[in-house]
Amino acid sequence: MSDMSEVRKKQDAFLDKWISGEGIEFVSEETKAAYQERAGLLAAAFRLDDSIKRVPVMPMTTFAPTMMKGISGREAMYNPDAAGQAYVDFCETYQPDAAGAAPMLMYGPALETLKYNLYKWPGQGVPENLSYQFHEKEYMTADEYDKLISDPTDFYLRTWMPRTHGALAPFADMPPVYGAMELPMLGPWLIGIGAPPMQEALKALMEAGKQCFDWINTMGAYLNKIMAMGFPFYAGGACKAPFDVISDSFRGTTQLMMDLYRKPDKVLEAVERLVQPMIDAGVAGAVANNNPIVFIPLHKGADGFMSNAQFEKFYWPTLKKVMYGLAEAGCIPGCFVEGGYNQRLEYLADTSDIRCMYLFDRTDMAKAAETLGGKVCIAGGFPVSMILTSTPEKVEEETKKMIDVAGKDKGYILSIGCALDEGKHDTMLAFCNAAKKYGQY
Amino acid sequence: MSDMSEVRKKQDAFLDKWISGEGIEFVSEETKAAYQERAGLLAAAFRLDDSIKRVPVMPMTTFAPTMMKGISGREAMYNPDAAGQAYVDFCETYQPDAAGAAPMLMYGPALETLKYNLYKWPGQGVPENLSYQFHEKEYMTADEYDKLISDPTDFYLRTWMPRTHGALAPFADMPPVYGAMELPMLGPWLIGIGAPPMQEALKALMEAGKQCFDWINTMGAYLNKIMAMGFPFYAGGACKAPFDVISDSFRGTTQLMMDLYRKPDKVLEAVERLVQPMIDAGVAGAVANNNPIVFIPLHKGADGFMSNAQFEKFYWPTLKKVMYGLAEAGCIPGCFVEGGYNQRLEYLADTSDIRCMYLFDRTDMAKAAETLGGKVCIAGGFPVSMILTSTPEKVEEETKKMIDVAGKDKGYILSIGCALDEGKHDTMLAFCNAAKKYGQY
Amino acid sequence: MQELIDAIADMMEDKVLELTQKYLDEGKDPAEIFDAYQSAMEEIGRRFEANTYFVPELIMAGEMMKAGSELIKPHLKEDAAGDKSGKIGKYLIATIEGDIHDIGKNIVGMILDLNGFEVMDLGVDVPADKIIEAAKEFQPDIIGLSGLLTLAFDPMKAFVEKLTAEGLRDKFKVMIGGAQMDQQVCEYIGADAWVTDAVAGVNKSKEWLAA
Amino acid sequence: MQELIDAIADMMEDKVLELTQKYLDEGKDPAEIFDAYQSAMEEIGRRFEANTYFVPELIMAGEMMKAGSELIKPHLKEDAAGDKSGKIGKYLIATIEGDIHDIGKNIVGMILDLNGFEVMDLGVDVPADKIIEAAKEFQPDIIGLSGLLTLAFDPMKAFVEKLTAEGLRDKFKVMIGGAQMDQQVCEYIGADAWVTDAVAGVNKSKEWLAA
Repeated sequence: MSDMSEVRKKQDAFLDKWISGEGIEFVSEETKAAYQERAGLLAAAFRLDDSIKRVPVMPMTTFAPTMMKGISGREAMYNPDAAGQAYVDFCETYQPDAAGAAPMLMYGPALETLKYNLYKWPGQGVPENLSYQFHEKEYMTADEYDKLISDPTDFYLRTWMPRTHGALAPFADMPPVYGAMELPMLGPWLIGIGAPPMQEALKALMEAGKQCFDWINTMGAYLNKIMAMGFPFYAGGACKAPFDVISDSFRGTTQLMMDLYRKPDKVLEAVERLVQPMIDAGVAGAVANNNPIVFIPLHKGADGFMSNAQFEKFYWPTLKKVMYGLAEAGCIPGCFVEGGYNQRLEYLADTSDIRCMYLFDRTDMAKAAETLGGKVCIAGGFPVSMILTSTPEKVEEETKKMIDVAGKDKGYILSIGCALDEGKHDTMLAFCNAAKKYGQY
Repeated sequence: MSDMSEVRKKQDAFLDKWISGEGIEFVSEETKAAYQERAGLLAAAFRLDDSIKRVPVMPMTTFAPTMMKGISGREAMYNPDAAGQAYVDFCETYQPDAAGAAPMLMYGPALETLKYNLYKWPGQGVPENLSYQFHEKEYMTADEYDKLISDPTDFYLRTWMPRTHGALAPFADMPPVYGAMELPMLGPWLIGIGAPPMQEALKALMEAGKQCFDWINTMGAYLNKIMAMGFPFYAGGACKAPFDVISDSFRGTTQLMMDLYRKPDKVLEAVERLVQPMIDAGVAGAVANNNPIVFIPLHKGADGFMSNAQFEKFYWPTLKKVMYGLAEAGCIPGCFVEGGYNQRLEYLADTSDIRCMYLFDRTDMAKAAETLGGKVCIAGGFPVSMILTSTPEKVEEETKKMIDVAGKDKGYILSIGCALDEGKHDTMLAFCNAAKKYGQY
Repeated sequence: MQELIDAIADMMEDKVLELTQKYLDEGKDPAEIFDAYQSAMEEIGRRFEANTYFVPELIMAGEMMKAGSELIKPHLKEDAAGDKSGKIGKYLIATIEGDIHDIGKNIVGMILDLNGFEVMDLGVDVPADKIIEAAKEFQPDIIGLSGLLTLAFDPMKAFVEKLTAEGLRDKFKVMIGGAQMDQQVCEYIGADAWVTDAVAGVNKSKEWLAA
Repeated sequence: MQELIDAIADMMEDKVLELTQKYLDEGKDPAEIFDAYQSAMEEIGRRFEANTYFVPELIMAGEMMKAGSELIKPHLKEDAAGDKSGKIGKYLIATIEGDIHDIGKNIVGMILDLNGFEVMDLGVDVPADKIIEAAKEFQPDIIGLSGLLTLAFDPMKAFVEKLTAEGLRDKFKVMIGGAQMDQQVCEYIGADAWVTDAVAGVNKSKEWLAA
């Protein structure tokens, strides 16, 4: 890694650009100032800025804004206007310091076109009122590590996507693209592309792409409105820990756990291979959205999934490389540390030389503050059960406690430690208001 | 490498399957017998079979069959019926032991659809009566080695093809396919696919594929007819030496020669990286066409292009790996050794433990026979100038000499050492007949 | 048998199967061999509680148990193989209606089985009525509900309410499991206990049966 | 200057430029430095003939010569830089009509230039008439035709016929070059000589001029 102070400068430059709201057509000077204040608060937290005025509040919503308005999961995935408006309303009502982004809900018609089977979604495998859910399977066989390692894109296109996108099954028969290297080899390659099943697959891909293009053009108006109203989004890009790519949607949980014993070398080689792709994916989103925060959900490194020794060998080195790669590009790795991480906090402290954030789920926030406070920005930890099953008074009380515990080093962002697929108005309001009330430094 | 006797068994099995004519609907029992005899002759040469009856004759044609009938290069590339018929007529007239394949001429409309600029072809950059010609350029920059090395398919799709196929220029803006790993990241990736220029590019690709698919369906009738008439084709698949991929259509001749001095490590890494892709490409064709011979034109390893030390470091190791990889899949590497190889013959002798063929261009055939005779099958060496500028009598005389020099170890195939873009009827006839006349063992 | 027990506990897959085959070939008592597996599972459970072992080890243990069982079963007497007399209790498990995740439920079911419970697994996305129906039929000591997502909270609550409405609430212990379960949710749902890892669930279950 | 000559001949690109700059800074005679490059080129040619050096070295030599010239030129007097008095002959080179390949022609042109010829390069796919026109204008000692493909044979033949028809055949030596050239083709075309590598072509040309 290069000199970290230079890296931090790049990160700060990107943050400053984001804070400025450059390119956003604000409704008024007041909303522009509000945007700059909110983004500034978050940035100050990332920077562990002692002069920060208060704890930012950042509820991490997925389907909650739509569910809370009585919009079904299916409607949210099929009607971008309804979804977009719900997100706008959420911001207006609860005035968070960072907004969630409706495109996370994804667009149902495109998934239908692709005959997507990696997830089931409302009306397609799960009830219409619910949110989409992952369909765990072995989408990569044990003997395919070498394919993934030697040519990731080839593996994706000709092996993995045919399995996860029913309409793209013919891609399995696509001749390798190397065949296009010159004449006369190009001919046979093109013949493969011209075969009817391949043509149908390409047609489906084009159609799904077009559907998403139209969808984002509709959704974009609401995204712009949210920003114009003064709310920054809590992420610009997203990627994953290399280990999680393989364990989530490639080999699957059970299979990969066994691979740790049966073919550890291949696992290591594969996760190493995916470092750069993940950096590229994260930076691309951040730049495209002019928002330096790259959301990284951490999955199988949580307490209970593997030992520290395994974590140290299989999980942490490549995750760290991804984080530093993002930082070198000026991005802020925003790790959503799912599950508990009490056994891993020391590792996280290692990244104190770059700007980054760890949003915790069920980690003991007192321990997190103790280990990480003053070193890296921490966030979250507030139990989702409080929001879903408790009272406003209780929520306010618990919020105050959380701020007292986690906020003393001034690098804390108040957040619920769970992505919100559901929510309650009174408790949500209490949560957001309590942040303003008790979060002043 | 595994036990070579097992490899040779697999090669022999594939050869036997090819010889049998399985799947071919022969015109008659006589033509079936003729097919089996001709294929058997070639296979015997590959096997260095002492019981072989005569020297097979295999003129390696490209545009010659069409040119000799007064069909222009453009017509040959645009009218598959004319081209196919010309190849049928060539076989009927000259009765070679192995036929060339008209698809080598490629299909002009598909190239137009792709706005292909790697080659200029008749009516598009070269006169209509000529054949297509390569347009040498730097299609890969010096700083792109790492891209090629880390993810070859990604490099092809998003960097190289946009440069060589004008209609696919938008592929340069395709988001990396890793973005499709799951929800919600799939959304942004599909949006990129949905952008109008990308849609146009995919449409062009589909169109060109369809054009080629239709073209091969037309051409296929003639190919089948040639086989039904009793003529095996001289190759089923094709690939290249890894070094040549980079020096021909990636970096280009001049640039790569300098890379040998300026960044030799990257060159080595890159050629190593391309070994498996080349194996895959070659095997795919052989299997698809049920013909084990994989044509490999050797380019920049010829005498004069580099020293033996450079050859030993940059060229030979990976070429050898490709050849053995093909052999392990049951294929017969058929190397077209262009230019002179007098300084490299010892290296070629190293492959005597697999079935393979070396068809020479301007190599001294006496030296080739001396170094390689009884070890590997050799072919070619007959000067193209004899066919194009000499007399039938002279041709007959020279053919006899060539057979005497090269054929004594019984692993020789008579062939002109240059791909035939032009030809003369009287000398061509003399050449083919002389093989029957003087080639009997 | 200690060598076999150690091999299993230490995750040496190849050695485990090799030793198992060897002992069978030597004519050792298949039931004893099977007991060795059981002992190893207990050791693995202890290491899991001690935070030495984690999910990979649980999964590997299950795989070895499965493979070993395949080798042993042909040597066991039919009645012995089918004998339920060793079972310490009955456990009905399901992923609640609306949630289609099975990984957690599968792991818990496997560990329960390894720990001597007779387990009936209803699968995923199971409506309350179906669970109650199965409970009446199977008469489990414990009904275990799994839910990976927060959307599981209300269906679980509805299940407990239905159970109560049918006057069956006191007949069965209800345990809930999943990543987002906590005391607050447990009270909200009206369950008897909540866990976020399988071994804790097993221990709680044994504790209930011992009472 | 030997160190510089050796560095160039041994393909040490960085050292070559470093030494060149050093000598210029030290005030050494720029013409002498330039001569060192010439000497090195001769050495490289000898190694090429000896089959020690090949195309990569020819190309690298050209690159170093080009880079070195850029450094030296500003220090040479204008007349010296443009002086043609050192040229040993004039060479007109082209790839013949129908053939669009330039790599071979470019390499030969570069080597000729390095060996003291004044070279006029007409490019690729050049019709016979244009070559003759240029020859009348430029009055080369030698006309060199390049052709990579066999389709070049007939246009070259046509060129020689035209040259003859215009009564110019004896005024110019005609050399043909390219991978498929041989004596048979040379006679067919009516050229004075044929080569398949650049250095052979240069040597033949010098031989003609010496006669």
